[in-house]
Amino acid sequence: MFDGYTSSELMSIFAMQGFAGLSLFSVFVLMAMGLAIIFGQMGVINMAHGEFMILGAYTTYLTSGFFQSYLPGLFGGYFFFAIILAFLICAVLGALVEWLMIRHLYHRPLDTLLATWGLSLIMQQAYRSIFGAREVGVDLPEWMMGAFQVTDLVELPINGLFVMIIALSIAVAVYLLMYRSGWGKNVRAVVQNRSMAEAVGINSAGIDRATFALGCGIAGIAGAAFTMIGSTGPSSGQAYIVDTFLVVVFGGAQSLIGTIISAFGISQAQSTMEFFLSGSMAKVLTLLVVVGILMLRPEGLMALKVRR
Amino acid sequence: MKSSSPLKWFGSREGLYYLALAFLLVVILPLALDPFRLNMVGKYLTYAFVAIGLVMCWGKAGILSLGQGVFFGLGGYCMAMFLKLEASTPEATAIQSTPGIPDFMDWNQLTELPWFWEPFHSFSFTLIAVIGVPVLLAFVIGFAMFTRRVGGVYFAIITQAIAAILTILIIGQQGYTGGVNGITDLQTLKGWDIRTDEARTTLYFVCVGMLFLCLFAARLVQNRKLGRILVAMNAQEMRVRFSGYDVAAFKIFVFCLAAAFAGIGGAMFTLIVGFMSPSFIGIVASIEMVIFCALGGRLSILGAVYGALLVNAAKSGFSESFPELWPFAMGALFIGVVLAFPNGLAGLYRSYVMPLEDRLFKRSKPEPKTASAPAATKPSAEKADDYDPMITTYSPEKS
Amino acid sequence: MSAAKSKGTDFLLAVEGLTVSFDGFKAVDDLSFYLDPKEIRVIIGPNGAGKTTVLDLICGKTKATAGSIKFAGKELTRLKEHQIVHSGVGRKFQTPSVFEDLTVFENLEVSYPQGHSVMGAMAFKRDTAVIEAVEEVAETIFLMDALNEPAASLSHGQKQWLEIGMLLIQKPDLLMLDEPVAGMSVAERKKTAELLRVITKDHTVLVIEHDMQFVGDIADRVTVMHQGKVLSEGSIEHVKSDPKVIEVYLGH
Amino acid sequence: MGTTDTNASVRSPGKRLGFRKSLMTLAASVMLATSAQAATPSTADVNTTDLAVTDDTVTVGILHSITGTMAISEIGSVQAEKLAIEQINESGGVLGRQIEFVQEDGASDWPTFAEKSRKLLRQDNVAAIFGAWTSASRKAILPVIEQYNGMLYYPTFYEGLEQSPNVVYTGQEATQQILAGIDWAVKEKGAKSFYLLGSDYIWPRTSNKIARKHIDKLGLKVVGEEYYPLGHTQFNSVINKIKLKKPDVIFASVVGGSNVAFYKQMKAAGVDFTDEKPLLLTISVTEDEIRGIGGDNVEGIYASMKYFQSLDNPNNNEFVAAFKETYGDDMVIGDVTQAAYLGPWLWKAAVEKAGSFDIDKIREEFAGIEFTKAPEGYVRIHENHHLWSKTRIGQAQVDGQYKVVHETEELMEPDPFPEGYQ
Repeated sequence: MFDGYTSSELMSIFAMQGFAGLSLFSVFVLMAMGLAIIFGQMGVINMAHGEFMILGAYTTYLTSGFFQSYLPGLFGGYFFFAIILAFLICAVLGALVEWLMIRHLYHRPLDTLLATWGLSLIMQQAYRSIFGAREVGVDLPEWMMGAFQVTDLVELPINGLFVMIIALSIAVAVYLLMYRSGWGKNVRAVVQNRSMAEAVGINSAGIDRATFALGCGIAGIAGAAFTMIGSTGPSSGQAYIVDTFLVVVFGGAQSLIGTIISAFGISQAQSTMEFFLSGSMAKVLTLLVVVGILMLRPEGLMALKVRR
Repeated sequence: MKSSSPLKWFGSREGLYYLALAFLLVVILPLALDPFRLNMVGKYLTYAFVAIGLVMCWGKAGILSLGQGVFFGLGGYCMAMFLKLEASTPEATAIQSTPGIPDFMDWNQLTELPWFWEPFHSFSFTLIAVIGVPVLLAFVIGFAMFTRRVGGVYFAIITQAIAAILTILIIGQQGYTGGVNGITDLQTLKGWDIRTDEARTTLYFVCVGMLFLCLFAARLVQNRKLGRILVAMNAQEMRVRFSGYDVAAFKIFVFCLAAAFAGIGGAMFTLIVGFMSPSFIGIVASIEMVIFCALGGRLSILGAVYGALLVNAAKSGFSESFPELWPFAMGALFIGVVLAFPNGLAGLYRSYVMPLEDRLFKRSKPEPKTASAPAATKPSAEKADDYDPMITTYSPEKS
Repeated sequence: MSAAKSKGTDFLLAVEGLTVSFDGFKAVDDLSFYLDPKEIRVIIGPNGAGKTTVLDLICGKTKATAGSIKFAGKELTRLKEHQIVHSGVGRKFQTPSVFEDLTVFENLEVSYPQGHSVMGAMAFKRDTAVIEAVEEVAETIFLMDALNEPAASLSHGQKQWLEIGMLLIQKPDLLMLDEPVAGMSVAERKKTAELLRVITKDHTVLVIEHDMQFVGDIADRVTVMHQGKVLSEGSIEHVKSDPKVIEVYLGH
Repeated sequence: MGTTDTNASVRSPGKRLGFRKSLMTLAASVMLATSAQAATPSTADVNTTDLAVTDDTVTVGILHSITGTMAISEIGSVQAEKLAIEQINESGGVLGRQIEFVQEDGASDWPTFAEKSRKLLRQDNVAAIFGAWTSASRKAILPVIEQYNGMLYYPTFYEGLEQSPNVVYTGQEATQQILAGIDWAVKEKGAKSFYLLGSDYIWPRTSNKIARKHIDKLGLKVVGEEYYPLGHTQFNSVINKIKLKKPDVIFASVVGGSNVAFYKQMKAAGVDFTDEKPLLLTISVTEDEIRGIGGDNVEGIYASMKYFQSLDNPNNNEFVAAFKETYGDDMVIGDVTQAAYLGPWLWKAAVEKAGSFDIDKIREEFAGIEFTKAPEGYVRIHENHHLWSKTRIGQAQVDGQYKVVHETEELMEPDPFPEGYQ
């Protein structure tokens, strides 16, 4: 399968594929972070996660439109504004959903799965009615276009790098929030022993809402980032949901580090295989491997052994 | 649960419910609907097979599979492969560069039938495969997951991933599978044209027949100790394990049972609709199948049938009158059924309609029965509506 | 413990060098003790001493990191839970775990040692043998009149008894009871003690209990656990007077 | 007659004849419009197969996806078909009968298409069905429409390998699009090496197969062939391969949402299509798709199709004006939309030539039926039920329109079962 490539070409192949893998990796991280928080910390399966993401994308789309028509001068910087907006809108909606729906279902994880699936159907159709069924094109400021020429073969697309930066900063932020902040301590307290946490005066209901909102907010940021590399349409979100769930489960639901590691592993594996196999087969193989490993090691990569 | 006298059973409340369904499917609908609509009902019923399986697997044993479409599809494809081979006689496919093989293979430069198609020349093999292939896969998955105590959400997600894999695979390997278009243009079953109205009506009744076979199979399991263990497992897995049961074995069994039902449903689907395509295997299709079961009432096998009928009828109805509303309705259905009435129609029926029946028919509480073994296990009127888990009354030896 | 003993042949249960650790923390640490047939042994010890974990290890709920558990000469550490049950070990959990939506009769019936394979459960019929067995046990656990009640409607104490009954009907050689009288009324405690005495006529019993009064009533011998190890072992008087024990446990 | 009637006759006599004919039909219809049923033949004569034909109306069916993932693509076709029907009615209808239509929703679900087509034929007895978009939906309808002997007018450019007596294919089959496109790239742009890229289903695979065969014939080389699952959104790998192989032409048949990701990522990877290194030639991106992708992402790519909205001829200007008047100025019209518009007109022409609505009588007459008012110019039905049509090459502009840079002199002969291409 290496035939037809010179060694130097192979070098740059792996360099470029490595990078391709990295951008896939950042996509996974962006999606998985929010999911990992919600699923890992609260045991809630949010099938509408993809739709929250697309909400963020549409927010970005509207913001760019707004800047183009009213503040063309600032267009270059609209994106940062859009990210914040996307986060806020999704977080608020998330909190609302938690209050109306999720909180009634904490003891029935499988049912949250169905309910959020229903939610995703509704959100999709809402997008279709509001923005039309066709994907919307989001214009990017010029400076995000183009790529750094490294060698004649190896080029690093700027927006790819940008997405990567967003992904990593979010990962770091989440890590700090979860493991270095008082709030994070409360969250983990609630995860480990709800009643005890309540006993020591932690408002577990509030924690739940905040956690869910945070997860959705991050999905929103993911959506904003995706407008640069992906498509923004009513059903674009669903394309990612299965992969992302696998990433989270594969990483070992409880551990954010695990999520990142598995995101990295899966994305690199897939992009490398994509180069030598057809896109479809690469995808099938990746999924098969992941499922296979999960069958052998259900607890995922980084699960902690707890005294049951 | 072979009741001492079947007639007596038909007299029981549960028996009446089965008769009512049979009456609806065998008499009312065929009289009320033209062949075209009846055929559509037939199509809905094929989903009921999956729903029944989900009642056993999810409702009773608490194993939620989001990949039932996989088994439905496998069953369907097995049947479709047989029909396709029958349709692609050398005469019929004379214009192809390789006559005698399915048209889509010819388009994809295949010059001979792939090995795994060969056995599907035989009808008896096909019939076995329709159940065997799904069950085999279910066993492999079940064995791998359940012996390692994977369950709940994890199981759901993995089954979902498997659905995704199979879909991509089938679409990608279109030379062997017909790709996105699926296996189409199926005409005859052993020389019998399945496209005529007569054939379609016949197939409808065959489908109803099969459905009742599955219903009774499910009912048998549910009313035996086996069924009790399944429910008990769902509530108190630990206790069941330490009562000396190999929990994994029971889970594998019920998962395979559901797969078998789904496979039969898929095969009937192929016969009734006239083709099979990957869009019934995918994640969306699989999750919709869950809602059929959830709406009917995740604990009621009869409810599952009504659930499948209603959701699909509603879907067609909506998409004919106001299409864009359907997704909203469907979404609301998912949320409502989970939040508002988790026991679905069966639950509502039980809590609102049955009391009325009680007043109408003056059904008193179960009249004590003699403790001769069969009588003791015979369902009392109390549990008869088949929804309730399994309260069997016992009455002391003294007569 | 002499080598002769440690073969475990003359014991019903021989636990030796049993160790389990969760992420480095040794919940049970090189624990050894032996049960004679028909003995009632009570394990006591402060919270977190690893009492419940010992039961978990014996019944297979938790897998041991090291050590051996010989039951009637059979090594249990390699067996699956249901195999352990079939070899004659019954375990009752701390919080009563009965099948709430089954009747008392069905609860006992489900535990009846027959039709435990999938096909067996399919073929299982409620014949007179079953009914008699159930009635017999129901008699012993004072639930004869409640046979048709759904378990959900039982009192806390009755649920505890029912669960014990579910073990009895399996005719195990060893019963392991985790705090059988926890949350029981005084009257219920008395009845339970009485129940245990009946049981021990033809069973070996391993009990975890806090209530020293109750322990005094039933125990042949007492094992005191502390930080995953055996702190002291012997008659109730012996352990009561053991300074180590007083130090860590009875002292406060 | 269809076969004897070759390209030769297209320009001179054939065309004039066609012209006169269409003038006559127009005149006729005007008369009909004015002096109502006078000239109308009796229903008994024109409808011996109890179709839904009355003395002053005839019912047809429209069957596309209004919901689901395909709605986005099919909506244009629905609009075009309704527009055509409306215009025909204004000009007096068909055989003096006003067209009424029953619209059904295929809901992007193939069995539904089969169901609904059965309903249209069995319950509504429609005289014609205008509909289907994806190959899958057409394949689902096919057995039904053949069983009940209906007639489907199918608008989408597709993979060929089909020729049903009950379907009229108003879009191009693969060879018409591809051969012209590749020949152009070779002649005008001196292309020597090609990279074939598509979504993973039958149309791209078949198309690329045909392309590959043709490229081999020309003694040029294919340096890569690649397929991605429908809805795939990560194209960095293939972009890398393309950079590595440095093909002269990327021959793309990516569809749906994948398109958006693909072109965005190409652009982001520093590929500027306007400088044509490599040149991108697509057969799947119509003006409709560009709306989703964004003009600046596709600026400079070439498309090989039979119709572009920017075509400058009186027919098209009229058509575009009418379309925008009916559906709003922001409407864009793609290849398929135009092909859908042809359906009702071709049916009308056939019916009037046959003097009957009966499917079998119409089928007799198809070969040689012309439509001179076609927005794309002149089209004629080949006896294989496909259309003779010209193929154009357009270059995408930043405003989302195509600038027509080339068109075949002669009508391309439709060839659904191309010799040596299977």
